[in-house]
Amino acid sequence: MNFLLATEPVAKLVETSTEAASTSADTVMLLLTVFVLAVFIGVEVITKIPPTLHTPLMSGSNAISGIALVGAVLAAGSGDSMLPKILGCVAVTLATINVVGGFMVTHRMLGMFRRKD
Amino acid sequence: MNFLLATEPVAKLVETSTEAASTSADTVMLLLTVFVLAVFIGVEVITKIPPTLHTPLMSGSNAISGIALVGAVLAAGSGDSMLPKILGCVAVTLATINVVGGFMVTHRMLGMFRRKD
Amino acid sequence: MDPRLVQLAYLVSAVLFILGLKGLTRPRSAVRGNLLGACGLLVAVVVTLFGAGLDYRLIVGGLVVGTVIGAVFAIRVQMTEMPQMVALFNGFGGAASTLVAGANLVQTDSFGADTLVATALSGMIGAVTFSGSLIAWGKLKEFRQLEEIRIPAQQIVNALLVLSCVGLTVFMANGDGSTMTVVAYWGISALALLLGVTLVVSIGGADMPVVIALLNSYSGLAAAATGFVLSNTVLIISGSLVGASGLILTRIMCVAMNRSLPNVLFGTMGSSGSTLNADDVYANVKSTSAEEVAMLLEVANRVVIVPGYGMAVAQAQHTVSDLRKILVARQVEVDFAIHPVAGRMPGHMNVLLAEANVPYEALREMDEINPTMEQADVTIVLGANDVVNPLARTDPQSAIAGMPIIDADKSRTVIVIKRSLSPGFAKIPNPLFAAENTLMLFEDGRKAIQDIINALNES
Amino acid sequence: MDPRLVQLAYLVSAVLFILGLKGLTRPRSAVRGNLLGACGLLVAVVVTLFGAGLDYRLIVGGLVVGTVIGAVFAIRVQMTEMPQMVALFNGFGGAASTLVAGANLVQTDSFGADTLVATALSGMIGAVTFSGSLIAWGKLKEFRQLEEIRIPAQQIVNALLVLSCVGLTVFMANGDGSTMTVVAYWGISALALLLGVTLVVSIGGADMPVVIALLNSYSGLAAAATGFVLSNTVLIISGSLVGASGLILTRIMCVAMNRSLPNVLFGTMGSSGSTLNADDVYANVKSTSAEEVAMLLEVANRVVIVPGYGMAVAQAQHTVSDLRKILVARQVEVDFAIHPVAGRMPGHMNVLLAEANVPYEALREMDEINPTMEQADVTIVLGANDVVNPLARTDPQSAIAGMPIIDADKSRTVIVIKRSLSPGFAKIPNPLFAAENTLMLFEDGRKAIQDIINALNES
Ligand SMILES: NC(=O)c1ccc[n+]([C@@H]2O[C@H](COP(=O)([O-])OP(=O)(O)OC[C@H]3O[C@@H](n4cnc5c(N)ncnc54)[C@H](OP(=O)(O)O)[C@@H]3O)[C@@H](O)[C@H]2O)c1
Ligand SMILES: NC(=O)c1ccc[n+]([C@@H]2O[C@H](COP(=O)([O-])OP(=O)(O)OC[C@H]3O[C@@H](n4cnc5c(N)ncnc54)[C@H](OP(=O)(O)O)[C@@H]3O)[C@@H](O)[C@H]2O)c1
Repeated sequence: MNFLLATEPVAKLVETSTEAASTSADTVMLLLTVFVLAVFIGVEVITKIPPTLHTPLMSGSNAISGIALVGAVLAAGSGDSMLPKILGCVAVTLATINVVGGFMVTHRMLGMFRRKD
Repeated sequence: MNFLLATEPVAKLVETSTEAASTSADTVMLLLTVFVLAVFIGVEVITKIPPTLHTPLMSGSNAISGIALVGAVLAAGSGDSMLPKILGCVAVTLATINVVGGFMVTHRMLGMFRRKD
Repeated sequence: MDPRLVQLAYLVSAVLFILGLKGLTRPRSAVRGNLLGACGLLVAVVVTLFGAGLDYRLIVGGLVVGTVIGAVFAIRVQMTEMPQMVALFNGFGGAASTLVAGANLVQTDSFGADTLVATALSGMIGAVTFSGSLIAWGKLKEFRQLEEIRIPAQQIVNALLVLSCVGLTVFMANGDGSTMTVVAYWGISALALLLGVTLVVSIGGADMPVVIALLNSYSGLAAAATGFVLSNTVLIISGSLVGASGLILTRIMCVAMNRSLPNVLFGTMGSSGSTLNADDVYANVKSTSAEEVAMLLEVANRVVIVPGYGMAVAQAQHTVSDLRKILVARQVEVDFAIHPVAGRMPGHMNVLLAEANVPYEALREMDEINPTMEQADVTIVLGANDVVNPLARTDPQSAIAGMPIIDADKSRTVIVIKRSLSPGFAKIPNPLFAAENTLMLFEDGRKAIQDIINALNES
Repeated sequence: MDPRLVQLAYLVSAVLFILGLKGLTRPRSAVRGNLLGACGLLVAVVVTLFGAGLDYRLIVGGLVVGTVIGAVFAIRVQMTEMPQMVALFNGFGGAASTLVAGANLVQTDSFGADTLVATALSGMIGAVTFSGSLIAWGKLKEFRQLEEIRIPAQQIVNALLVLSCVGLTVFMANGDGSTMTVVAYWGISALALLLGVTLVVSIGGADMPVVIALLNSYSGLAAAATGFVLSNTVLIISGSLVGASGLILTRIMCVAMNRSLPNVLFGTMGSSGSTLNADDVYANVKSTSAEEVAMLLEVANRVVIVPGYGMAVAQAQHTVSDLRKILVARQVEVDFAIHPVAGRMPGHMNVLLAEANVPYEALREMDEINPTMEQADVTIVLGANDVVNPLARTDPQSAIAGMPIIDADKSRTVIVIKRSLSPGFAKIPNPLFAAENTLMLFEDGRKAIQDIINALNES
């Protein structure tokens, strides 16, 4: 048994699993760690982007935020009840507009920058 | 139940817990994610460090690698059998030398840089 | 598919996003960076589609409709309309997060407190982003009705809305996934929709860029919150990258305007103690003609062009690019001086001028060009106003006091092209227009430049 | 303590490490950065101590002994001995990782394949780091015996060792935590210890800095692997930060020497096809005296000093700092030209000169000072050799061909201070010593500079 988990008795773990996948303490903290690290990366990388490229950055990062599409696909495709699936479908549509439109317009814009190289 | 875990049947989860805390797929992947993100941060931050500070960087990051001390403390302090505890104790000593010596000598070195400000 | 493989693919996708943003750090690698980001999204979506047994009917429908609409938007949009488009898309992203968290809540039977809080946050931030972005979009489209909306006791209304959302979140955190929890969720979302409206509707139109960058950041945070709901790392990572990007752009704009973020969001521009009166300031304005400007340009060695929001309004970027080519062909050195907040979006002028084929070596940043403004024979201010207003340097009472400006006034001759003496966004008079060495060319930006070109060609 | 609180504290500690490294990006914030890093470690250790019910007897013993030894080392060490010290500490860190993973393996009953692989990696990388670092330390201490060790069929031995380790790892991955698994683990560690020796022992002494940076990176990776064993994020994060740092330093050194990493690790320096003979090259060497140098300095306006490994050997940094002060007092402009791989460690010269109170504005990087070398009246090369060897530019057959150098030869007069005509690390002759405008001062570095100071004071 590894050290960290050693502090939680086995009973606790069984209990967790009977709660059927309620996110365990460990996972949330790991996700939080991932979040904090990603923010650091974002700050480091984005402060290096020159002002010339700020509009493409805005539209490009906007497109990335359409990543909610992943969640939308899961919502629209799983479960049995209709309501959440319809919500999911609307979400898929909206997120896809965001993603496709965002990356395409950024590409168009950047094409203008490149032509003069 | 959340989407990702929904793909694993509950039976699987109970099984995992009877294996008594063998690291689950999820955790390992999360740890891998943390690793990759941390490498990115390392590369971004360290490429910004000027050559003047490369020796302090070397000794400072050397001190940070003494973080194995955390594992050493756990090894030296837990369990019942003597052998691993003694291994842990040796590890605590070595890692502490690394940490204390590393940070102190880096401090001494950086003090030399600062004096002339 | 093995859930580990799915997670590995998500990690690959997150790495692609990071590499994509790194690509944006240089114009040369930017196109590839954007494509890497798009690949990252493709990987994430494809893996999700095939990672679990899903019912594809609704998904495919949504994907097809969304792709068509998105593509049409992207192909049709004018570069001058970028701020509007980003605002609109932003809103869609936020709405998607709210809907996903809501759908997930209905589909599950039980939830930990963590997940419920994340769900509430996702709904709230997503909804604020959605309604706030729509209002920002409307303001940029200059819908008259929006300007007239006044919220009574606005700060109190906002505070009440926020408090109610927090209260409902606490209620949800102790919930059991019952109908009440679901109702609380939609309650939070509805209140947040309202909050988005009340927050944005009273902010001045010209501050919309700051609002949009902030909302961009929010749409990222909403995606990250949804990631916590779904224990999904790629959502968390890309959400926080976008969150950081939006916040940094917001800060850059605030610094360039020498204002604090609260001042932008809640501040009252124009309540300056300055006693300057437009009539006094503009007593000695000299106006000029395209022909006279052409004569000045003919004898100039170095010309600096300062574009501003008016160039975007007049769609004068192509014409001014032609003017630059003609002058360069006559051995004149021509630079564009780009103020960080010229226009209505960070980097707005750069995009417009790049669209018009001006090489980016000719676009000079403020800090770089200011020390050389005294060597400029002629400076053409094209639809810019606040970003060349010397009051920022001289009048500590002014609304733009301390804002760094382009030192157009220091060049030998200044030509200001605008349609009237009406003020810029900051609503204050501009002494540059009446300066000793300034000549005004009252005309629409594109027409004025075209006239100058014609005059140059005739002579 | 609530395991979540422990994890939160680990996250705080990881953030402190990141902020600490960010602090090192500027000399002004570097001291604080190092302290932040130390705080990060303190937080992690304290939380671990109180996070679970531990038996403190052995721990406290280890902590006290380690602190005393570490502190004594840190206070006593000479700045010239930094490379040795880093090598030694590196080794300790690696050994700790191996021991921790081993102890953990004995303490558990069952393990997943992931964890077992991580354990094997931790043991292997840690052990290679340990023995490799000790050898590197010994080489830097110039233990004669080490130089004489020759491993027969070295590449084959290395390959066999690596393969055996991999084989044992596969065996472990399918293991069940039984005694055999534990035996396999210690087998891996023992083989890796051997591997560390065979890898490092045949690398040339002057390439040790590269080896040390690489081993530094390994010690980080070993800690990260241990983090996977313990599911501990702070180990993973700080381990990968160190891993990245070591790799980047390695790359910087390789680029500065214009060599590839494999060439450093397995390459055979000196097998160049160059036909240059030292006797021919040194036919016209002119030597000089401290008095003559003092006379040259008296009439100079700009002096550049190029320090090299010889300055470290001679411990001449304080003396040369005095010389700089005297010259500056006489209105002479004095710069130090720092080559990125001068000395035996990246930044080696900077630390020594900082120790001797030379302000860091006076330390100029190669790329910055090279374009101005023609304006130098006198350049003093103090114990440097390869980094000023013009063959790097002119002789494509040379062992250092293509290595960027400091253009000392371009200045009006060059004074080279070294004890003899013996070559530097690259073992090739240096035509600079016989150049038209070069004068040699054959003397120990510190004594030579002191003599020049005396001569200057007498005149
Ligand atoms: N870029 C950003 O990211 C950002 C963000 C937040 C706030 N802002 C604010 O926006 C302002 C930007 O400054 P700016 O100097 O670019 O613009 P501005 O101060 O808003 O002035 C624009 C000028 O363009 C003229 N104009 C409008 N249409 C025209 C046309 N068709 N032809 C010729 N001229 C025309 C207007 O005068 P007439 O009506 O007389 O023609 C007006 O004076 C700053 O105050 C800044 O703080 C920018
Ligand atoms: N810094 C790094 O990170 C690093 C890493 C890897 C490799 N290296 C290699 O190390 C070399 C560094 O070049 P370098 O020019 O600094 O040194 P070098 O080429 O090794 O030459 C040092 C010179 O100092 C002289 N010297 C030794 N002791 C002295 C004393 N007491 N007084 C005066 N002179 C003395 C020696 O000549 P005498 O014996 O005649 O006095 C020798 O020629 C390069 O080849 C580089 O590639 C450096």
